[in-house]
Amino acid sequence: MTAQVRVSENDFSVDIENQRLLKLSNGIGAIANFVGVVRDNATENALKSMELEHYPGMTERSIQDVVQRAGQRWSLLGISVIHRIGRLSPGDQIVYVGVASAHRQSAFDGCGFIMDYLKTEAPFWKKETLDSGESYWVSARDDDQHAVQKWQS
Amino acid sequence: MTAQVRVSENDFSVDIENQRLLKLSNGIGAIANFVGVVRDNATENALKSMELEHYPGMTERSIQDVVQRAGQRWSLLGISVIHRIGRLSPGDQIVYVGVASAHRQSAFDGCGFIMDYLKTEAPFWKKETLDSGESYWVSARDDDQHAVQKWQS
Amino acid sequence: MNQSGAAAGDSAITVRLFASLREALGSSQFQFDLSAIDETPTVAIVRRILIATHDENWRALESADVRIAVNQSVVDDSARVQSGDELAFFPPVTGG
Amino acid sequence: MNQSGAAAGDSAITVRLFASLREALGSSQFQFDLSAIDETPTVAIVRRILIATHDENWRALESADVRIAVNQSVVDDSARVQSGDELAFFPPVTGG
Repeated sequence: MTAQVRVSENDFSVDIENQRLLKLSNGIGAIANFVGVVRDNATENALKSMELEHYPGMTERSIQDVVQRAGQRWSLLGISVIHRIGRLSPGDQIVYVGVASAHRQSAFDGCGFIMDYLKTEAPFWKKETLDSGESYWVSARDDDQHAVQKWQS
Repeated sequence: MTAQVRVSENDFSVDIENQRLLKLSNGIGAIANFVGVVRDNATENALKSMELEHYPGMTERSIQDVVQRAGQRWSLLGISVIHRIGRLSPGDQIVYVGVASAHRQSAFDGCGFIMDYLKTEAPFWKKETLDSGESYWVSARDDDQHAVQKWQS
Repeated sequence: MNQSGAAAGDSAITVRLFASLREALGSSQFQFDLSAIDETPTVAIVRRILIATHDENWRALESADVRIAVNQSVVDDSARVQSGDELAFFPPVTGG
Repeated sequence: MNQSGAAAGDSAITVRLFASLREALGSSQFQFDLSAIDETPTVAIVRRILIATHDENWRALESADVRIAVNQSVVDDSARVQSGDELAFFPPVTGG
């Protein structure tokens, strides 16, 4: 199974990445995608921007590790992950996951697995700045720790 | 929750449809997509084309019904489904599902639910033609009947 | 059965066939007159008459695989139809 | 500890800090000399020395939340480091 991992300041096109996935293998009938987007969390004070810090080298390595585990667990025909870094605005795309397979269930499973582990293992950190000028590091969610448990049974 | 359903001979762009989804609501942080693709099933004789027949009116109605059930079951912020009809070639996109939510799990669940029920309820039929000229109606898969059971527990 | 113009218009249903059934029976859509029978027959009765009044190929309508919709909602063959209804027979769906 | 040039070059590890820890400790990367201590200390020992030799803020390294990586693989504080290794401390990750 061919996998591609990219960490970049640049935005991505789901169409272009999916077309790349389709060229990786014959027999692809299903692509499951996840696209993460900068959400305006603030209730009273709007989000102005988000800064994504990462650990160069370790990010790529840890995503590759998750991707390879997904490829061993399900019968997949191609995987692509793109994660952005740097300054982003509300509505901007943050992360792309594309998982190609012959049939949909393994594509869905692989895509969910990759996102759940990426969220808990890949060394990225988000810092949000509000319109007021206040900024803070985003806290890790307990939900994300629980999410990986469903893959461990 | 706003939902859009389209049955069309025309191809679609995942990027454009996802951007439309993002405009439907504030607070979107996750989009789960499914893209179905014309797969070359044949082992000895390559697939030349696929013809998608449907039951006009009932297709839109049955997809809307599935989409509304997903919207009642999970906290979703937008759903869009496009299904193509007519003549398609190997590698062509067949179906787009986009489910937007604040967080990823409900988006993944909604997207999987919609595909599983669309596969068993929406009145589409595929006829494949091989390079040899032989053509046949695609058989329904038992797997698709079983897939919906996981949503019934 | 009275399939003549005026009577059929007054008390007819539209029967639709799709995909492999459409090809096997050589028809995609026709009117079926209810005036000579029960005014609200079950789908099972309509199906029996269709098979009895057509050639052997139409026994395909009896297959356990055949799905039924009345006015574009899936039903079983105990559902009743009345004048103006749209009754469809089709094989298991294979979209997506 | 001997943090002088030549010795540090011979038997030093690189310590890296990220995100809120980087900001709290006011440093993103520095060399830490192993020549005055055990040649392959555990991360727990290195951490204890870092806290002892810096200001109060560095107690943040003791938080149960702090994650540790040696040579870009996650480990716990019983892992040992040796000359040339890269030791990183960071808060729980929040990507995706």
